[in-house]
Amino acid sequence: MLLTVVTLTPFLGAVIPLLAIRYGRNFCALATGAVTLTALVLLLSQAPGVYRGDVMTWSVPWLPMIGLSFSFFLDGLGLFFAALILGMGLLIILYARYYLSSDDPLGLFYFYLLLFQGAMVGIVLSDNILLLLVFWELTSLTSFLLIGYWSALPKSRQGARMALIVTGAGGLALIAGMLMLGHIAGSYEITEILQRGDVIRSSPLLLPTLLLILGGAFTKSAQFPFHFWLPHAMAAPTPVSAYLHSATMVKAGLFLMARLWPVFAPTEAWFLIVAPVGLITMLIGAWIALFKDDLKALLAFSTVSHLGLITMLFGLGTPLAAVAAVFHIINHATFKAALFMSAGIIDHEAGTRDIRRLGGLLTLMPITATLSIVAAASMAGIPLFNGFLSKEMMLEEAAHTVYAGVEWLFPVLVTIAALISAAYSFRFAISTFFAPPRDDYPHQPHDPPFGMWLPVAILVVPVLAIGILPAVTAGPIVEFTALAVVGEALPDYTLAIWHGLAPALFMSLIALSGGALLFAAYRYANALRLAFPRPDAKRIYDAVLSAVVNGARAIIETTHNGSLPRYAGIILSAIVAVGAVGFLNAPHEAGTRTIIPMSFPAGGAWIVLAAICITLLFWHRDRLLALILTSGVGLIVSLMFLQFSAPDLALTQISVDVVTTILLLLALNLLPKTAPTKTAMVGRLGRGGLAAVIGLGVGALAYAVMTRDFQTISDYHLAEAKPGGGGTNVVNVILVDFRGFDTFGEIIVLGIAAITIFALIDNAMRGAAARTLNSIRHSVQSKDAHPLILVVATRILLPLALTVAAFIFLRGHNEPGGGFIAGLIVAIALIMQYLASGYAWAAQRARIDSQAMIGAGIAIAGLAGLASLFFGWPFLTSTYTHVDLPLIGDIEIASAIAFDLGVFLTVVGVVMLSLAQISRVEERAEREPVLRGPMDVQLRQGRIVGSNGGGA
Amino acid sequence: MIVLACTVAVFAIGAAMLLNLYRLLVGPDTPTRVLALDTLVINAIALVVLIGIYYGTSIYFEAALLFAMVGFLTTVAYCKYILRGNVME
Amino acid sequence: MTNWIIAPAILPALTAAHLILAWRRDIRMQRIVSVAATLALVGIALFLYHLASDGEPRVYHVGAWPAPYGIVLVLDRLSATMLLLTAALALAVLVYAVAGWDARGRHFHALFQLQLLGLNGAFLTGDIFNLFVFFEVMLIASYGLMLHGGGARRLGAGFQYVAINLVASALFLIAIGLIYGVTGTLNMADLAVKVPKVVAGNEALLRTGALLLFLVFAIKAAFVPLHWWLPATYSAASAPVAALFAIMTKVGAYAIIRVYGTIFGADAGALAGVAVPWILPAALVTLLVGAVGLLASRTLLDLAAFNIVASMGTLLIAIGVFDVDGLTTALYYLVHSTLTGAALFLIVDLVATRRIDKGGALVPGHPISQTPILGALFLLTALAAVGLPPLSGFIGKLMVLEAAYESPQFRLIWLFVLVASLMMTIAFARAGSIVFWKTEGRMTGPKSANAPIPPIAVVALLVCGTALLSVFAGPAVEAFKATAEQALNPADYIDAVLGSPQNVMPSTGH
Amino acid sequence: MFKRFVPHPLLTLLIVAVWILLDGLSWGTVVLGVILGIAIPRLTSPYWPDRPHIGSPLTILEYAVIVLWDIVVANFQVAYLILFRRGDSLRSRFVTVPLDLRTPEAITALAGTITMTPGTVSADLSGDGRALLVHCLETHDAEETVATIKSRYETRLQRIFET
Amino acid sequence: MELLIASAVGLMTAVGVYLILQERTFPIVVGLTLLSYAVNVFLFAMGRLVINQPPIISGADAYTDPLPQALVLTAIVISFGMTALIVVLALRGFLETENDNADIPGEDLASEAEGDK
Amino acid sequence: MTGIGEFAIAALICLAAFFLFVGSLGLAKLPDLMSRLHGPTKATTLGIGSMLIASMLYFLLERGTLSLHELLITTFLFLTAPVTALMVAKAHIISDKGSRKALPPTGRKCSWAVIDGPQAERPAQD
Ligand code: NA
Ligand code: NA
Repeated sequence: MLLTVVTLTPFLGAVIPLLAIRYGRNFCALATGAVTLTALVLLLSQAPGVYRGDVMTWSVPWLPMIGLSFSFFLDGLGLFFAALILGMGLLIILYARYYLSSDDPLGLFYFYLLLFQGAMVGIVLSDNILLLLVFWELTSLTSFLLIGYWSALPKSRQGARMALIVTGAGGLALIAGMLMLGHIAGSYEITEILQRGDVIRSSPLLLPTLLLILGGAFTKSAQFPFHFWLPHAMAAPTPVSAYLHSATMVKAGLFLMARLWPVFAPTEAWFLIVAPVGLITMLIGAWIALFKDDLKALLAFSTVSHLGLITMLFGLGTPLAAVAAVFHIINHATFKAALFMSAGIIDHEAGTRDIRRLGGLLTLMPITATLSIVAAASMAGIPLFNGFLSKEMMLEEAAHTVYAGVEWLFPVLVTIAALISAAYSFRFAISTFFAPPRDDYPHQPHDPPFGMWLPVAILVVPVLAIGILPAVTAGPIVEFTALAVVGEALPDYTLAIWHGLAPALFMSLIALSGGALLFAAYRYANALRLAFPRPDAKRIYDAVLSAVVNGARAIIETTHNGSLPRYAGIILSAIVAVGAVGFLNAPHEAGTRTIIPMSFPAGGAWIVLAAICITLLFWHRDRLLALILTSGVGLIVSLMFLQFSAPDLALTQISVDVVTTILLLLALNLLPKTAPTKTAMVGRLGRGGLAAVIGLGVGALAYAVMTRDFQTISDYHLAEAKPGGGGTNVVNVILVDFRGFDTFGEIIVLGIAAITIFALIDNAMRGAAARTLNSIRHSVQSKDAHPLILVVATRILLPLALTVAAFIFLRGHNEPGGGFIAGLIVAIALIMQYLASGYAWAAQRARIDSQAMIGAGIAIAGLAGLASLFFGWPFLTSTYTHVDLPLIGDIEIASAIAFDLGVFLTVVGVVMLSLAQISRVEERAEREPVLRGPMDVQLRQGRIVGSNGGGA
Repeated sequence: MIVLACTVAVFAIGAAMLLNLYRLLVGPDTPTRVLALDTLVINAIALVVLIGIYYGTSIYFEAALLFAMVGFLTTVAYCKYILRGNVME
Repeated sequence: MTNWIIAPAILPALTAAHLILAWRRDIRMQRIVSVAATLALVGIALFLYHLASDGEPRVYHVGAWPAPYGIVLVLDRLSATMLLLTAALALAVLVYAVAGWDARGRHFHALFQLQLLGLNGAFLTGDIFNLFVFFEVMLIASYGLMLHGGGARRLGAGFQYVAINLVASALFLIAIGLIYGVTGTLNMADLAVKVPKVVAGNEALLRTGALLLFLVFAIKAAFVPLHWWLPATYSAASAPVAALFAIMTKVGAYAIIRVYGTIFGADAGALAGVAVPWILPAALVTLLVGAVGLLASRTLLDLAAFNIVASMGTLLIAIGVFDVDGLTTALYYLVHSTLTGAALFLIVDLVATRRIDKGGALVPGHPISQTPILGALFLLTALAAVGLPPLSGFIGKLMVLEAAYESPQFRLIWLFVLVASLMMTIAFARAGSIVFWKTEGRMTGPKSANAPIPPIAVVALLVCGTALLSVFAGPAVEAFKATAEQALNPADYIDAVLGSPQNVMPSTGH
Repeated sequence: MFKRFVPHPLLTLLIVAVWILLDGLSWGTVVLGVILGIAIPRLTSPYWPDRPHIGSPLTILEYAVIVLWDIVVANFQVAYLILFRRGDSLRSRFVTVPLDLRTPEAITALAGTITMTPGTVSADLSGDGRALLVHCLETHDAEETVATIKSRYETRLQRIFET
Repeated sequence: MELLIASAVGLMTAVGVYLILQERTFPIVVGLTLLSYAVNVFLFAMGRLVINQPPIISGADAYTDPLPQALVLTAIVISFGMTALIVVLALRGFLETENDNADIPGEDLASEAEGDK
Repeated sequence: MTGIGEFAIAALICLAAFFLFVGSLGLAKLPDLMSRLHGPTKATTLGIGSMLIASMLYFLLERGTLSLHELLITTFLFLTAPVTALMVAKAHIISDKGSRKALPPTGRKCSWAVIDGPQAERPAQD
């Protein structure tokens, strides 16, 4: 429980600075410090128990299905790191209070910082490795925010993104690795996993698992070749650099290696991979650091180098190496953080961090100088400072390390590395503090306020204390921590300054003296460096990233080029492919149903259809012709429906076609009348081929099904239509009753189509569309808009048509017909008026609100369906009854007719609304005033009244 | 006898339809095509009525009726389009 | 009691009718009625979810005709979950739209309600042709919504969207035709009974039908290479519409689970799992294309649109596994990606509308007002989308990886998933730092004082949703697991539909 | 009273007739037919302003008989021409028929008649509605054709519509 | 007969698809119309071909399968609505952009400056 | 059932078929549109007419049921055929320059409606 509290305190406390900042920066800093302090105190309260050797765990399930749980445990290692994180945190909070200028949002900074702190603590206290992953990713994220804190600076933004991407990539590898580890070990709890070391080591998946996990660790801890992100992260404010990039986050990778040390260290692969990677990192880091002129850059690469050192130690796989590693983690944390802070102070005071422009600060800012020199001495590995001790142990371990049978390899290389690090340490200290003072400082540098150098001082104390009395001061911590790492009793060792004339001593001396010489010969060394090619990781990274982005754009923008023919082509090809595979991979037998003999009219109709289709294929660019031909197709299809006993379909098809034709004609009037032939022959062949294949496929499927018998549920419909549905026209009964719900959806589709058309046209009267409309020049052929004879004819037809419609509607339930067809006939009758006398004139007389009609239609259909609920029957339950009226006699009334009425109204409304809308556009496009009269030639009681130009 | 007559008629109408098709495709001008389509519809009506007689059912008459109305409307629409462009001004 | 099953279909329909009839010209009343109706829908969905949570499918015989002759609606855990998700999303989106988007064209609210009708119908129906009908309702309403507001780009994308979906509808009919032509039935449960009995000679036809049907759903679910309509459509649609569309692709996923879990499920004999082998490869490619698209994005809208593609890829991977764990994961990811996708479209809209000169373009521009809150929301949404903790995306990712572990191609899947999330990380980091960090000049956008709160609140709410989904992953996944088990074992479903009809009339004498 | 209910008795009658044609003869249909016959004219009257008053039914009947007979004849004529004459040998031409008719309905009726009867098709109306453009498939004497049209049809139509 | 219908369906499908694959909106619309004819006939044919047995209960001994007819009816109506919509959409798009290509007018961001550098 | 009736029906059917064929033949054969118009507008109407009479007779004599739909269809056709012809003719005149030249004068101030559109009345010229 308490562990969770420790972890959650920074998270929950994170909001406090955001609120506290209102009451000033000091209060904000105090509040934030208080949060961290609370966590630290709570943690340390457990220290005695841990040092008594008992491991405390706590766990609640989170997502059992994948083994994710909120489980924490505390042992020496966890305690050590957690304390390190929180303790450092306190100092950083204090330091940042003074470091950040008053126009930096301090509250936000502390907010990010606490989130980061919580994530770090979470990593080191998690027992469940999936939970650890959560915190791991959170550190990447929060460090992204912290590095990008000064988001105005390009360097910060790029550094932040680089850090996020590199560590994020590592994090993804780690996810994979951890999941595999969990599956191998059969548990996601570290405590369990540590028990199952041998199971893991014997697994065939060991190597991939190890590599993936190391991928995570190496990226986080900036190991070669992933080391390049760390220096760029130094664009962050110095407190961030000091905290994340020297003391804590970069140690997360080391922590992971330490945590899983007992599992992996015994394996050959571990040593062969980790040790050299650490060594190389150590060398390269040191070498680059030596030539950095920016203090922070120098420290950054030095950090890389030291992380390499620790990694190598873990990689060596011996208990004593582990002890040395732990010891060096402590020491490095102290002196490096101190140095970062001093660098920050110098930057603050001298206005620059460029070694070449610094000098003589010893006299100008003595306190800072003294503290820095001590820390630098430790970094150089000079005796009496803590850096010396752990480095000594490291050299000792390396001294008798044989890699791939080569004895000298490790000893020599580590000595060189140590030598270089001595050199850059000297360079750091001497050229900053001792070199002749300069006079070009923006303002006289002097020691910063107490609060700013205090943290440095606090850090320098252990540097000396440990350096002089290691066994007393650091002894127990190192022991318990190392114990937790190794997981078994440690061999004898002593933390002492003097180990006698061990090889390490000589290596150390070589390193120091050599370092001094190298610093003295700095100019030549630099010349030597410049002689060799120096790959710039940043440039490579940028190149790769922009290549990725540009590549992605190339891919997307060439494939998603907005060409519908291509899209449709690909989709249709995919359909063909899948369909073909599906058909060919299953047994198929020809049908046995008796074929209907061909008849002459059918053959004739077929010829007509085929001829029309083929003509359409070649002449579709003459759009009016295409339309006329399509009407022909519709005619044949309707006849086909009649031929094969589907009168209702024929009626529907016939009436739908005419309305469609008129819609298309209206549209075509404004659209281009012909299309240019611009498709290449090849393209046409390709499309033709695809079309042909699809046509063949569909035809073949149709034939295959038509030629076999089958059992269908519709026998029930035939049987029940009359007794159950009260109608003899089974199709209609199905539509309004058995499957009335389909019809309900169907009329809603129509309704939506209409109101969408309405909305579409509604905004065509403004903007670009309106401009186009105005620019359209109609070459009106005839001046005769409303031919008299046509007008008169349609006037006679209207009442007849309506009568027919009424008839079709009423008989629909028993004979071919129904609400839908009736609605279309009414619409057609009205369209006739529009055609003859013009939309404007006719619309004035049609007192129908088509939108209301649609709404009413849907509502009536819906309510007709709902009515049955009141009688305890489901939606759309129909009933019918026979009433015996005087004179008229027995007539049957089916409740489904109400539903059909809804259909009727919707259809009329939809057609009328659509046509009305398009007519509005047409009107807008008209050039000359159109006669609003019913007929252009107006004859009255023997007098003729000319009426041209009579606009309404 | 009626059946025979029907058969003859079917052939005659079928032939008529093919002639219409010829006009429809050959044109030359759009009004001609429209007229051809109109005639095609008229023949279709005849065919429907004939089928009605042949099968002795009156179920198909509404189809014929509708063909008559719709054929007229379609033809007029096309002509109006040729005459005015906007068929519903 | 069971009458409530029809409510999710009837309520929106009548609301829409009422809006068209009564409040055509009164946007205020439209808003009130629409929001009220959607609230009621949420209530109904909650009730139905509660109803379904006892694990027994409930059948509603529309028109009181016995199955398989009439149309049945079936309420089980799966449909209930989808209904609830849809209703919740709809409410959020509607509140967002009411802030002004809805007034940019006519009939927004009617179309919105009818869109809900289509979705709900599709989730409830137990009849494949009725499924077609409600797909059409859903689609045509989506055309209306997508075109809402007009504009050249929207019209162009809209035409493609409509054209491609019309082709898909044609395919749908052909598939239904084949299935009916062989089995002679349309009712899903009845099909589940008859498909295993199909004689060998007809197998090829039925298999073809099944696969063509699968392709229809695949187009809806934006499987690459059938996804072409999606990026343009979604990035052209108005923000709230695009946000609502986050559920549209899921309908495809739902239909796949329903049809290939029930009709062509494990007991389907020769046709068992007919479509399953196709899912995984396509899903991987989809994920990859989505990720590449994210990297290639030039605008925030592209980002949001391709995020849908990528998330569908991940979701379909989970479906591709097609066992209980797979579907459980799929359902979790479905909910997660719906909330996230919607939130992303909305936050992107909030940002773009504030960047006066640059809009959604991913180029440096002015700093925008309310950066802290908007930035935070964008960051959180991005986290959810990319799959970083602490939101549901990370858990979803872990679940997908876990579910895939048993599959023989788990290495491939892991590679794709992890590489894709790296690419997504890069894309979102770029976008975020350009829009929120790389700014210069004066601040643009409404002062936080006079900026409407609801839109931001909606985004925050959606983000909270993903957070809750993450915190309470345990119980959520329990529910999804039960849902997946029910979906993969159609026996109960079949019994419920074909077995003792509760509210069916005696066969004659209606 | 009756006038108020049945503004257009002829149309009403026509509708009732049509209804019976459609629905067959029974009390029910008659009743329903009458209802429609009253309702539909009221609905459609706005589309047909100032409907003409029609002359005595007898004259209409006489006219109808004549026209029907002419149609039959016309068909045989045309059939002959089509079958046994080479297309280019036909002496087809346009002729102008000046009109005395005034009522649109009358003019329409005349045009229709012309089209349905021997070898003539009415093709257009003059801008002021005072002349009819007629196409003759085969004519040697245009004047005679025009004369027959006017005497045989127009006069009768005048009696029907314009007295 | 079956062969006639099947080939007719195939032919209409092929032509419809070919037209759908054109660049301009109008042929695409015509193509979609043809395609829906084809699909409707296909669906209709799934009830098998039967001559002169319309599903009108009249004491006849056999009737054709009414169910596909009902389905096709619904399909016809739906495709009618869709056609109406897409026609207007094509028209509207043309009015907006003055060209009737079925592609998407881009916002051409390519011209604008690159992202973060 | 009378042989005469049957014969009449058969004859009518054949007559109908004949006229329908001739009408379409005219459409196909005749040289220019105006001449082609004559075929369909007349022949077909009579063709349909007699077909419908045949049908009526058939149902009356063979089935003993009075089927009158045919009359309605005829009415429609006789009402619409002339108008169709007129519209086609107008369309033809407009789209074909040659025939426009060939038109006779109206004998009025104004030209034909299809060309000039509606005109105010002017005194006849003579
Ligand atoms: Na019922
Ligand atoms: Na699109």
